[in-house]
Order: sequence, then C-alpha cells, then structure tokens
Amino acid sequence: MSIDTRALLYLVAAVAFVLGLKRLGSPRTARSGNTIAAGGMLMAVIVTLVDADVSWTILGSGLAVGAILGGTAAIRVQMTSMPQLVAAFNGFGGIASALVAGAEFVKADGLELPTETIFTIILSVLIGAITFTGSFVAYAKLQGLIGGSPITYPGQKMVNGLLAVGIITAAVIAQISQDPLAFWLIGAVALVLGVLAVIPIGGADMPVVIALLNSLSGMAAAATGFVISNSALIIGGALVGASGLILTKLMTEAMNRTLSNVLFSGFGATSTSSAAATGGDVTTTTPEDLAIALAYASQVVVVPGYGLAVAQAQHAVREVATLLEARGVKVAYGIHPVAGRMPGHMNVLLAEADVPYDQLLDLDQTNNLLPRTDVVLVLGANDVVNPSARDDEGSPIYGMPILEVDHAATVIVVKRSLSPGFAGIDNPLFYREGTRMLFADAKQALTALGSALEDV
Amino acid sequence: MSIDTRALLYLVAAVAFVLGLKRLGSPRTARSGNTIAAGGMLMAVIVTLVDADVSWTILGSGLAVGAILGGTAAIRVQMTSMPQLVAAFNGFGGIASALVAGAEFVKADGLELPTETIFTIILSVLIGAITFTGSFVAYAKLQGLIGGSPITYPGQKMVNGLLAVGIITAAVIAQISQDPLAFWLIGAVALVLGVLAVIPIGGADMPVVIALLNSLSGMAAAATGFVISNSALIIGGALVGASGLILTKLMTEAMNRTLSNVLFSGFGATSTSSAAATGGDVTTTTPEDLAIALAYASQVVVVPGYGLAVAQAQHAVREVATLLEARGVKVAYGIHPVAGRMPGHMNVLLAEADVPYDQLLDLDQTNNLLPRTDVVLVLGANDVVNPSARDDEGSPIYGMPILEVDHAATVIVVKRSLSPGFAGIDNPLFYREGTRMLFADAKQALTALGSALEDV
Amino acid sequence: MPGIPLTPDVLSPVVVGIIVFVLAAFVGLELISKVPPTLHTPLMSGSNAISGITVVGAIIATGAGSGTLGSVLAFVAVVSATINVVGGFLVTDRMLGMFRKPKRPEDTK
Amino acid sequence: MPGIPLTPDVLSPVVVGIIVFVLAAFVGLELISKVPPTLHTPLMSGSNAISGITVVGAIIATGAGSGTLGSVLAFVAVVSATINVVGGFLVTDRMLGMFRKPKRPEDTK
Ligand SMILES: NC(=O)c1ccc[n+]([C@@H]2O[C@H](COP(=O)([O-])OP(=O)(O)OC[C@H]3O[C@@H](n4cnc5c(N)ncnc54)[C@H](OP(=O)(O)O)[C@@H]3O)[C@@H](O)[C@H]2O)c1
Ligand SMILES: NC(=O)c1ccc[n+]([C@@H]2O[C@H](COP(=O)([O-])OP(=O)(O)OC[C@H]3O[C@@H](n4cnc5c(N)ncnc54)[C@H](OP(=O)(O)O)[C@@H]3O)[C@@H](O)[C@H]2O)c1
Repeated sequence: MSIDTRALLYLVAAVAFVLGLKRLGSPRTARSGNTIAAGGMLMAVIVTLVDADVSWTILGSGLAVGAILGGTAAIRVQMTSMPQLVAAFNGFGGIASALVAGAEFVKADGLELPTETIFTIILSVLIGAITFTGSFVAYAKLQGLIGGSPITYPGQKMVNGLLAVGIITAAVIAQISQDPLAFWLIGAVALVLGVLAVIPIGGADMPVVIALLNSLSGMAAAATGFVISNSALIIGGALVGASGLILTKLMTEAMNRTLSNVLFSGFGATSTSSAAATGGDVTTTTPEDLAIALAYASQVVVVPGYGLAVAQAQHAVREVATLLEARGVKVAYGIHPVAGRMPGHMNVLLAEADVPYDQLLDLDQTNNLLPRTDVVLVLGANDVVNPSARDDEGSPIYGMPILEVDHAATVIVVKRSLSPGFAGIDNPLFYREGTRMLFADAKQALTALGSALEDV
Repeated sequence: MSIDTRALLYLVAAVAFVLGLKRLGSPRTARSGNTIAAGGMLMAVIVTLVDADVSWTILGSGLAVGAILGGTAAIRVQMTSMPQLVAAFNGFGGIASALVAGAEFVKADGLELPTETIFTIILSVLIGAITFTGSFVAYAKLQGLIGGSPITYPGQKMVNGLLAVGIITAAVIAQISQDPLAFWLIGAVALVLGVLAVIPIGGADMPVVIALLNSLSGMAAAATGFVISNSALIIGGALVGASGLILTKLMTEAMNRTLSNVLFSGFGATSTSSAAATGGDVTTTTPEDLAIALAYASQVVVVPGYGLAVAQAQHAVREVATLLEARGVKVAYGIHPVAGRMPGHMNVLLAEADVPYDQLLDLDQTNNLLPRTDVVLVLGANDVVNPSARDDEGSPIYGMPILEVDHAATVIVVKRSLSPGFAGIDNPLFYREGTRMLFADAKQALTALGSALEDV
Repeated sequence: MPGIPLTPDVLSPVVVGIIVFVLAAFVGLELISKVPPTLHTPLMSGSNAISGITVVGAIIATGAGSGTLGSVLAFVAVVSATINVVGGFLVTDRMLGMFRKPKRPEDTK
Repeated sequence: MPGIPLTPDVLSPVVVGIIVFVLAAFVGLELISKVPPTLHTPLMSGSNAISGITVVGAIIATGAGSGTLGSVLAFVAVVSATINVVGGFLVTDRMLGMFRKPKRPEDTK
C-alpha cells in the first residue's frame, strides 16, 4: 500500500473518531458513537497491518496479551470501579506513546536525528511518562490502595521545581548531544513528576484529573505522530487532546470549581479533620417510624449521594421503591449533577438496579417537584443538599446549585454519622427543624425499612 | 520566505478565519469576529506578497481597482440593498477562483499536467462560473432588474440535463486530451447553467440561494487551492464551503422550508395569481381614528414586515413611536425571525432608524406580550401574522410559528390592498372581527398618522 | 536522510490537501451551530468575504511567465477577488455596526 | 516535474503535521460543546480509548531492525496500547449500555 493510500485510509478512520466523539455527546446516540469510534480504530489498525514490515511474533503476542488483559478488566469491572479502570487504561495509553517514541530513538541507533524529531521524542516521552504514573496514582486513590485524601508535605513546590529544572536540563543535553542517557533521565524524572503532581489532589477530584490526563495522553499520541510522521496519530491525538481539555473544563464547571483550584488547592484536605464542629441538636428517627411516614405519603423523592455508592445500596433502594409503589405512593429520584464521585455516578448506579430512566429527575425537575413532596429521603448525600451553598456567602461551596430538599414537608437523612461529605463542611440541614436523621449504613437502613414497610 | 514558513503563516491566517467565524455567530462578538477574519485575510495577502515573483504593475493596479470598486460599493450601499450587494461580491469571488485556475492552465502552456491538477482545474472553473452567473441573477432579482417571481418555462429540466451532459463530455475530453477548447466550453456552459439554476427561484428565496452560492464559492476557492497547492485557499475555502452549507440549512429551517423545496419548487410562483380569492368583508379605518386609538392605548406593539422595507418607512415609524412615547404609551416591536426578505431584515432596518435594541422583541417575547396589548399595528407584514399557519392544516404555511396578533385587543393592518404576501396565500386575519384595515402605503400612512397624532 | 528510518518518503501534495480539506470542513461544520436568525445575514456576508481568500491565488497568478492571456486572466482575477474581500468585510462591518448594543449591564463580561 | 509550474517543492512533514494538528485540535474543541454531566464519564472513557490510536505507532515500532531493546520496548508498547484500546471501548460500551432508554415515544426520530 502506498504511503498516500494509507494516509487517506487513516483519514477515514479519523473521520470515524470525529463522528464518534460527536455522537458520544448526546444520550440518544452515545452508544453508537462509541461503536463508530471503535470501528475507526479497527480500520486504522488493519490499514497499518497491510504490507507491514513487522515482527509478527512480537506483534501477535502483544496484541493478544493486551486484548485479553484489557477485555477481561473491562468486562469484569464493577460499575462503581469504572472511573479507576478508565484511569488505568489511560495510563497504559500514555506509556505506549512514550515507548513508541523511545523505540524510534533506539532504532536510529546513533545516527543523527533531525532537531524536530528529537524535540518531539522528548515531548512524547515526557508527557507519556507523566500520564502513566499520574493515571496510576489516580487509580490507586480511587481504588483505595492509597488514602484518598490529599497528601501534602513541606517543600512540595521546591521538589517539583527542582524536578522541572532537571527535565529541562536533560532535554537541552538530549537536544544537543542526542545522548541516550539524557532520554532515560527525562523518562525517569517524568515518572516521578506524574506521581508528585497527582498525590496532593483529593480522591474526589480524580474524575477531573483523569479527564485532564486523558487529554495529555492524546497530546502524547500526537507528539509520537510527529516522531514517526504518522497522520493517524497526529489527528487522533489532537482530537483527544483538545476535546479532553474542554471536557475537563465542563467537569470543573459542573462542580463549580476552576481547574487550578482542583490541581493546586488541596481541596478536601480538611474533610476528615473539620468534622461536626458547629452543629446543634438533631432529631433522630427509626426505620419503623420512617416506614409509616413513607407508607402514608403520596409523593416521595429519593435523593441519592456518594454514600449510596459506598453502601452499594442501589438494589435495596429499588426494592423499597417497589414496595411503596405497590401502595400507590409515587416515587421519583432527584439526581444532582455532581452527586457521587464521578459525573453520572448516580444514573449509572440506579440504572444498574433497573430503576426506570424516567423516574430520574434532574436538578430543575426535582426542585420543581420538591414543594409538592411529602417525604424526601436523602440517602448518603450531603454536599448536594447543603443549604449553605444557597444561604451562606462565606461557605466554600457558596453558589453551587443544590437540591432544595428543605422545601419538602419532611426531610429524612440516612447516613452513618454527622461527618461531613466531600467538601468537608458542616450541613445546617441536619440541625433544622423538620429534618430527621437516621444514623445507619444506607444499605442496612434500607433493608430494615423494607421489612418495617411490610409490617405497616 | 521558505514554502514551510509561508504555510505556517497561512495557518495563522486560517486560525483567524476560524476564530472570526466563531465570533460572527454571537451578537456580542460578531463585529470583532469580522475584524479578526479581515486581519487574517490581510495577513494572508502580505505573506503572499513577500518575496513574490509577480508583475507588480498588474498586481498593484488590480488590487487598487478592486479595493476602490468594492470599498465604494460597500460604503455607498443602502441598508435595504445589502443582500444583493453580498450576492454580487460573492459572484466576483467565484469568478476569481475560476480565473486563477484558468491562468494556471494557460501558464502550463501545453505541457502535460497531472491528472489531479486537470481535475481540480475543471472543478474550479465549473463551480466558479456557476457561482458567478448564479450570484448575478440573484443580484438582478433582488435589485429588481429582472422580475423577482420564479421564471419557469417548458422543457426546463431537459435543457438543464443537456447542459449537464455537455459539461461532463467536455470534462472527459479535457481530462484526456488537455484541449484548451474543452476548458473554455466547460466555463461557458457553466455560466449558462448558473443562470438557469437561479432563474426559476423566487426573488424572496434569494437569501438562501446566496448562502448556498457562498458555500459554492468557498468550494471553488478550495479547488483552486488544490490546483496551485496552496493551503490557505484549501483551508479558507473548506471553512466557507462547510459553514455556508450549515448556514443554508439554518436559514431554510428558520423559514420552515427544505433546501430542495427552495431550489426546485418554484415556491411563490403563485403569489401574483391567487390574490384575494376567498375573503369576506373587511372593516377599514382612517389615520385619524387610528391616532385616537393609539393615543389612548397603554401598550402598543408594532409588527413590521416586508412592506415596511418596500415603503422605506423605518424612520416614519420611529417618529410615530416617539410621539406616542411622549404621551406615555409603551411601544415595542415584535420581530418575526423571517419577517422581510432576509434574515435580520427588520432588525437592521429599525436599527438604522435608531430604534433602541431592547424595544425589539423576538417571537416568544412578543407572543407573551400580545395578550396584554391594547393595539397591535401590523405594518406591511402579512405571512408572519397569518393565523392559517396555526389553524388551517391545509395551508401551505401550516406549522410556521407566527406572531399571534389576534390575541391583542385591537389589530390594525396597514397595507396597500388585500394582495397576499410572499407565500401567495390569503390571510383570514384581515376579515376577522376586531381587525381594521388601513389601505395605504406604509410611509404615507405613518406620515398621516403622525400629523393626526399631533392634533389629538 | 539516513537518520529518519520511518519517514522514507513524504505524502503527495494532493493527499495533504485532502486531509487538510476534510479537517477544515469539519471545523466549518461544527463552528456554525446555533446562530440566531438575526445574525444570518452578517454571517453570510462575513463568510462570503472569507471565500475571497482566492485573492491569494490571484496574486500568485500574476507571477512571471504567464503570457498575455495569462496576464489578462490574472488581472481580472485580482480585481474580482479584491472586490470580494474588501467589499465583503466592509459591508459586514457596516451591517454589524447597525445592531445597536443593549444597555450597559449586558456589556459586562 | 516541468508541468506543474507553481508546485516546485513540497511542504516538509513537520509543517504538514502542524497544520493537521491545529485543524484537528479545532475540531476537537468545537465538538464537545454542551454535553450533559451524565455523559461526562462515558465521554471521557470513549475519548480515552481513542487516545489509544498510539497502537498504530506501536505496531509500526515492532518493525524489523529494532534490536533487542527496541523489540522489548515495542512489545510493551503494543501490549499497553492494546489494553487501552480494547479495554477502553469495551468499558465505555458497558457503561452506556446501562443507561436505559426512556419509553417508546422518545425513541422515534
Ligand atoms: N459527581 C462528580 O463528578 C464529583 C466528582 C468529584 C467531586 N464531587 C463532589 O462530591 C460531592 C458529592 O456530594 P454528595 O452529596 O453525593 O456526597 P458527599 O457530600 O460527599 O457526602 C456523602 C455522604 O455519604 C455518607 N456516607 C458514606 N458512606 C455511607 C454509607 N455506607 N451509608 C450511608 N451514608 C454514607 C457520608 O456521611 P457519613 O460518613 O456520616 O455516613 C457523607 O457525608 C460534591 O461535593 C461534589 O462536588 C463530585
Ligand atoms: N426574512 C427572510 O429571511 C425571508 C427570506 C425569504 C422569504 N421570506 C418570506 O417572506 C415572508 C415575510 O413575511 P412578511 O409578513 O414580512 O411579508 P409578506 O408576507 O411578504 O407580506 C408583505 C406585505 O407588505 C405589503 N406591502 C408591500 N409594499 C407595501 C408598502 N409600500 N406599504 C405597505 N405595505 C406594503 C404587501 O401587501 P400590499 O401589496 O397589499 O401592500 C404584502 O402583503 C414570509 O413568508 C417568509 O417566509 C423571508
């Protein structure tokens, strides 16, 4: 196949990526978009394999091992662990780009490379390596392998600064002397830098970090495309690099944050320390009383939050809802856009438990319904129902739109204690008249509620 | 300047086009967007001139003549004639692309050209020539040089088909023999085709046609870019070619039509014939009575239409509004998105007469205000206030959103007769109880109204 | 160039042109998504001016070695393209200048 | 090539790469404009799979003449990139499969 034909076929694959990404942006077309993009990828691979002058043993075994590992992980993973899996996949993509650039360097075997090739090899190794370790730290945080809270230490900025200087020095040396050692050094320091950049960020901010690292892995692929003059890599990489940036921006906006705030603030570092400092008296309730209140309500709204995911209580809540519906109670779910720890977390979770799509209300729909709601059941949610975001200008989350559960007749909050949520701040809702607390694990509470309901 | 440097600077110019187009899409940034795009163009020209191996006499005089002609026309043109001027400019752009491709062919002077070069020369000449005559027919229709109504004749399809066959034959010959005659033939037939394609389309559909021809002129520029391997032409041409298509689609959607309906239906051909066939009795009024009604109203809504532009009554309406406001009457303007004969026609017209931007209400705002309106003054508008679009499923305009003036207390319609508007259909509004007609030229009626108001 | 093992030859200009064309067309398609009808006319007029980029080709066409016919074609091309560019941007600017801004508050941001 | 007077030489691959990169980046920027938060996670995961396009580079890197070190690097690159691509598209599909469709009426069109 001539280089021209190949480039045109790569272009077709790139068009598939563009159409795929576009369709991924709308609920109705998202799944087909993913399939189209995958088709483009398959096409790019096949085009590359035709007439390829490659070692089929290495290639075949590599493809097989990779496909088995990636496929198994994707099929086995639990719904709630998907974000960390995406992070891990992303890390592999980053390191692959760095390795391809490295292999290209090795292949030159001492022959002098043009300046721009050296430059793009450096970029590719640097970005790819940062993406690799950065992604795996994100993975470890989300998977609970290391503590999710921001890890800070004195002199952090100094260390990062020194490492950056080290990379620049090595890059200059590599550019001038084409010394292999300099490239290894860049790769090694970049690996360390990836760890140090992500470690100080709180576990709950990881979705944003993953989106950003995803953009970086696109950039790394594009840089590698320059190294080997391959248009498929350049286009695909640039697409992901740019759309990843926009996605990162959209995600921080949905959380009412800025990117630099996410990356550098150590936000959430206080979440364990500040605890229920302020406060006042709370009114508690029991599953039995709650069952009666629910059974005689006509409209119930369930507001799920991160605690629901932690407790894996999605099936339990669905069962309670079925019991209530059998009694003629109308049940709806109020989904805050940033409830949980990843965008769409609650939707995915409840969908897994077969909750019908049309019972999931968005922010505005829920807030319209709440004044006509008898009982609102807050299940492991905290920040997304915190009235300080609306009332207290001094609050760190002031301005974030919330689910205004205090407009409903009765508010029941199910959580294990008075501990704060992700933002690490106290919630006046708990101390309000009309709010009743049920201190329990969400799943246990719902199971108890279910049996109590059968007795009502 | 090396070819590489030049290409990179062209890329900067192309980025300016992209940013300019993007900003042109939003009211707040539109003007700066135009300036940015113009800056990109200036840059592209300067980059081309550096080290250029050109005949400075030809070039200098050409640039001067073009700038003077284009500049004068742009500065002198009346607001209402802008669409036809844009059409004319577009025609010049199209022919320029065709000529550049032609010059490139002449320059080869019998030397054998590669297949793809011949192919793109043919495309460029073909599209450029069609754009040229098509645009000038649109110009002539809008300027009133030829009748605006669709011109149809028997055997139209046959003739167009024959011409197409002629072009294809000539193209094959040109491709095989590189015979200059074949190229001239293609150009000549394309010129005829441009005329024949636009002649059968009604004058009022010309804005859509111009948008489409604009897209074509972009394509012609891109084709020329392939001929001379110039990335600036390819990128700029592709941008305009694609965005012009989308714009055409948006415009037909705003008119509740489809593109093929616009191009092939001869829509509006009936506009003079069907006249006021149905009907009934109408109630007429006089400027004096109208003045009293307006003077004692508290909320007046003016609904301008194509007749206002014909009568050039924008200043007159502004003066009447000022008189009314001096009496404490609130005046607003209800602007239908397709009132007039080009998108934004009414906005531009009223802005020229210094009507404040915030008195111009869009469709929804107006329809919200109308139930609370005492007098609505329909000035030379017809289709956009035709209740059949809402009530009569058999009407050709059924489904188009209208300004629901019949929700106001009193409706006054100012037009010269009972003749239909653009769509060529009767308007039940005129025969409705509560509607009063003032048969007059809009400007004369407003002048009379103005003096009557001073006497109230 | 023995040092660049994997770039033995370069893409032909036509193929590069096609890649660039397709990508630029996608940019154009995505750019104009939801423009309000009021701005359709200025947008049309502004993009029309951009299609005058062919002026670059016209300038190049006035290059040496074109003969009489070539020079005539080139001259007419330069005049036409310049009319399109200069007239197009100017008339768009005039048109947009007529849309008066709303009161102050919306000016911020 | 005496027949092509105005294309004396061709653009260097780097410049072509830059042009292509910038245009593709604009496409990427414009594509993702208003995605609802619900779809952020699948979108991230899908675009992550696309960044695995580097698998193409990895395949090429397994080419002849790489020596032991080169072959090792290439092998690891192929494995990593394939994990990214296969896993990425599969997990996105699973995720999207969980979003249940609303009732029939909205299915039309
Ligand atoms: N969705 C996203 O994309 C995303 C991404 C990053 C960050 N965030 C942030 O995450 C927060 C989400 O708000 P949220 O209201 O969903 O959660 P939240 O504010 O983090 O609160 C979760 C609550 O669940 C309770 N909980 C934990 N485990 C539980 C269990 N097993 N049973 C019952 N309750 C349990 C905890 O209280 P106890 O310990 O007392 O039980 C905690 O207060 C927002 O601040 C948002 O900005 C969201
Ligand atoms: N805006 C766009 O982009 C665009 C583009 C293409 C087509 N269109 C179409 O154009 C139509 C626009 O609706 P419209 O209501 O604005 O106009 P219209 O339906 O075309 O009606 C205009 C009316 O103005 C009257 N008129 C003409 N000259 C007059 C004068 N000197 N003084 C007073 N009245 C005069 C005419 O009646 P008399 O002869 O009785 O006076 C005519 O009925 C729609 O059908 C739309 O689809 C719009």
